[in-house]
Amino acid sequence: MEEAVKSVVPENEEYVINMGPQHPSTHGVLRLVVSLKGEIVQNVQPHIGYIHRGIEKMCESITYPQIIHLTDRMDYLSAHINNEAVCLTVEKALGIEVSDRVKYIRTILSELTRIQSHQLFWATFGMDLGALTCFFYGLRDREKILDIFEETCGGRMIVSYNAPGGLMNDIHPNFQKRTKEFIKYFRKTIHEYDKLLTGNVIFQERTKGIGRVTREDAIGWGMTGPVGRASGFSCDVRKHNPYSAYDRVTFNEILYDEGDTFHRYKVRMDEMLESMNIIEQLIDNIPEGPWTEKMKPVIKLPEGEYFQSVETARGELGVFIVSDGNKNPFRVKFRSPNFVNLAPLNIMSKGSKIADLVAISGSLDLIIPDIDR
Amino acid sequence: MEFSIYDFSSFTAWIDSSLRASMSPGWATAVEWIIIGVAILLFYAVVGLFLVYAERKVCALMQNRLGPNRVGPGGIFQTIADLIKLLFVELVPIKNADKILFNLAPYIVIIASFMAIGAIPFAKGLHAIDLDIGIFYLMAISSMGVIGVLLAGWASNNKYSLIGAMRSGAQIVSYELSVGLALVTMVVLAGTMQLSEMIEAQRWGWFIFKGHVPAVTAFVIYIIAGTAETNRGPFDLAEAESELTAGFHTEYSGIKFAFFFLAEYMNMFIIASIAATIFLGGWMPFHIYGLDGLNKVMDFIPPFFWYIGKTFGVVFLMMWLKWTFPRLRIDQLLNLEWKYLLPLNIFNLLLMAFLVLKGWHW
Amino acid sequence: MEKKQLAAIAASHAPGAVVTEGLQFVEISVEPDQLLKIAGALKYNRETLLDLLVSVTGMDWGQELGTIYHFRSTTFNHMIVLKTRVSDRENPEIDSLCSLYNAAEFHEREVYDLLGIKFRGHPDLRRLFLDSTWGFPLRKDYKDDINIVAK
Amino acid sequence: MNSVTEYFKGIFNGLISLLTGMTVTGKYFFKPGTTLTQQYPNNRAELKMFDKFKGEVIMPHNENNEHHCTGCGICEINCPNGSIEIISASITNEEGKKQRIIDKHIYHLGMCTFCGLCVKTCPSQALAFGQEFEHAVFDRKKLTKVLNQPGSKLMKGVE
Repeated sequence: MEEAVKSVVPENEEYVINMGPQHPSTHGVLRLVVSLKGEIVQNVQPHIGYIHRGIEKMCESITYPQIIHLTDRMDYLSAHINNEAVCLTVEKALGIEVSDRVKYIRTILSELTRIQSHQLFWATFGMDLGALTCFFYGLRDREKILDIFEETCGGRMIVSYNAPGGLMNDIHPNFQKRTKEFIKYFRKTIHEYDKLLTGNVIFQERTKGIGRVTREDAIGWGMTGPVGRASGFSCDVRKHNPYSAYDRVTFNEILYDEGDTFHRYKVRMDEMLESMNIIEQLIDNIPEGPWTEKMKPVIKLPEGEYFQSVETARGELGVFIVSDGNKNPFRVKFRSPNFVNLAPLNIMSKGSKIADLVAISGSLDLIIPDIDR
Repeated sequence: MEFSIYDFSSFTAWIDSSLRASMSPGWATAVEWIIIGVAILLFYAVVGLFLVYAERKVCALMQNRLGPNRVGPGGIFQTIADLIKLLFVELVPIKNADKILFNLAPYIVIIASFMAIGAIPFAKGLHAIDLDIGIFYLMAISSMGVIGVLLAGWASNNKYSLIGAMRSGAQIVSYELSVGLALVTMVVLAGTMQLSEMIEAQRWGWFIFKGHVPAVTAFVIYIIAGTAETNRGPFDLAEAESELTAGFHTEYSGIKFAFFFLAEYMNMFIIASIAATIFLGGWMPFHIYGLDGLNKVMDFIPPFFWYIGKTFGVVFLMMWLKWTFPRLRIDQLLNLEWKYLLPLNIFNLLLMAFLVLKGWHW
Repeated sequence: MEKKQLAAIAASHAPGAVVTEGLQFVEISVEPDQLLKIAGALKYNRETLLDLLVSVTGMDWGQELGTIYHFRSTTFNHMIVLKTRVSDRENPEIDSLCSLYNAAEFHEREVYDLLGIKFRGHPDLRRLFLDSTWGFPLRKDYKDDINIVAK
Repeated sequence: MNSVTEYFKGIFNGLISLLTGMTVTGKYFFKPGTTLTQQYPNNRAELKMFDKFKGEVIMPHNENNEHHCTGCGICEINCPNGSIEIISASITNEEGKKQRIIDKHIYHLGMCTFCGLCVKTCPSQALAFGQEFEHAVFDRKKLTKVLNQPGSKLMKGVE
């Protein structure tokens, strides 16, 4: 922190501004120390840790079912997928195969989570670029998914619906009907998104060719998720290492080669359609079966190391659990996608304008609690 | 004495003559100044407050919201409540700010917009001063506000503010050109710079219809450049919220902020007024030559309402633009001006001159 | 590729390292001074092509500190785990992988921040989340009477 | 010439794309009845939360002021945040045996993260989620609640 303060003194002719930790465009407590030359960004230094809660340390003193509610608080827009990641790791360690019903429900909810996360991305990205109306349209449609969550899981954003071995409780009888209603509704309204923002000439001018990342750079920096796929890096965990019911559905992995801000945006727009396709394949075929496996009251993982990665809305979330045979894990590591995606922000935005920096950091879709953990 | 809402000239003449009858000419002029000043001040306040309310309501409806709805019926008194709050809000003293310029800036901004209102004809005879270079005066005055913006950005000793102010300077200097040329195009058509004469010339057809394609082009350019000149979205780079927090007025609070806020809305109103006056006939009702029945009906609506209606039509258009589009980047903003609007404008001006020369505009 | 096969290939490229077939992935235990060499060999040879660094986990095994690297090959879609241990708790030093993987920069800063393992050759090794007055919270002997409430 | 046509084509296409954007906002402006705002404190009467909504942890009592809680303390163990405290008491029941019963089931709403583990793991289904969501209070102490009502006792037949 001291370094940043020192360089504010204008002896080296750099104009240093602090974006954040309280700034309208950083979506959280991310602090970017930006060195400028006129409007041109010379250097971006991210300072993080404002919402570091030590989740990995906390996990070492609690049991496996209790870890799940902490993962909700990492990437709160992919809360359900985070839960699923921990559950899959624990189930893998215990050698439990959950019923098909659980797998289907988890997949549907994961895809709904992905849609609502991308909707929020669309909303806030539009707002970052100055199109304030997008924010309300995005949240209006997201509200419908949150209602589905609330009815089935009990929570709107922080769902805590998964448990090792299955789910917390069975789905609500209205779940299928509501989900289908939503998809019918959203297939119509998603065209509005394109009309309002995607096709807009100002938007395209602002985003096309900005913050280019090549495929090699994306792999080298470990950028996954929509950010990596926009650069042509095929990194969809759902496709390459399928978990839950992803091996039973057909879907396309959205890939673009340009790797600029516009295509990072476009990947997410296309993924929403793809997610709706996945849900439509599953929603009518949820098999009968138990919604949870019979679990011991105290879950103890056999000694060893377990790694499982899932595809959240922002990229690959890896859960790495080292167990020493106790009811508490010995070490838990979350490989969070946002943390990795933040690192190349400097090279992406060097030489662009301040407005581009906002667009680039918006297109990375960073969730700060997931970076800090 | 007979007054009518269709022609205010007899009313103003009556005030003038009765004042002059009761006191010396010097005093009478002074009293007239005060009356006009107070009237314009009141109008300014009422329109400013209403515009803030209208903007909030318009954007709310576009965004599937209700907008202000708690203070008064439909939230109509919301802005008055906000104003009262802003009056009582603490004026935060800024360390290391240039005190004099910091305090001066809001006044420059508001006085610039205030002066422009004086030259706008609201209705037949309702006109504070009918300069024979009315358009020239309006252009000159309305670009004064940028001095205040630059001062505000520089004096508040804030990096965001400075960037915002510099952006605003570059923006207004460039777009002033387009506004000017678009208006010059219409001056070529009208053959005069006096606003009252321009309106009179639109008795049998507004200029936007009379001038054919060049007039429509000039109108579009004027709206774009005018929006840019008022620092409103999609050209609100000077206060680009997501980039510069609040741009040049980041450090301002309380009534000084309210001045900037009000001035922004009044600038929008002035730009819309000029557009209404020059392109849409000002207070002149809609006439079609030969259709006397229609013309009579149109004449029945008082000119003041015509003026207000047209102005708010243009204001609504500007709000619509703001709440739909993303913001431009600074280099794109300048590109738009110098690569697109300016060449188009010059071409358009030549076209208009050709049109007038040939006499095709009647 | 079968795990057994992969383990054999990995062993041929990692001389002096202990290669085991772990529960999930092939695991290679490396001495700290061999790490950079072996990681480079595994990254660039045609049979393993480990071009994606998935995660770096700092570990405290009680006596020893260490790091666990998860690599993935984007071509073959297999994963290999590299482990390294240092017994010096006072001044643990491990070679940085920043020259091989850009992604290592942030990962290693995180490990340095939370466990105090220094990385030789890291371009910008600063604390990431916490300021310099904190200890290294992920170490097992970390004590904090104010923020950690034992039940 | 080609670049000139492209120049004008660019302007034209740009304007068209801007106008399509304006149709969307314009549609909502001119179409009445698309506002979604819920005027919250006014619509309290018709506002109904979903059955499963996790508002707070409650302990359902029947009409005889009886509950299911045996005071076993499994919820306390399972709570990740320590927001449940069980204070149990020993009584001698009718058969003359010593029995452990619940004295106070203390619930710190301010610490609860609504993970649902207490409700899920309770062996006698004594806990449930309530739909109350207006939890704001002026004093933090009010967030600490005693879930079993005064004078309540264990329902017969629950072990």
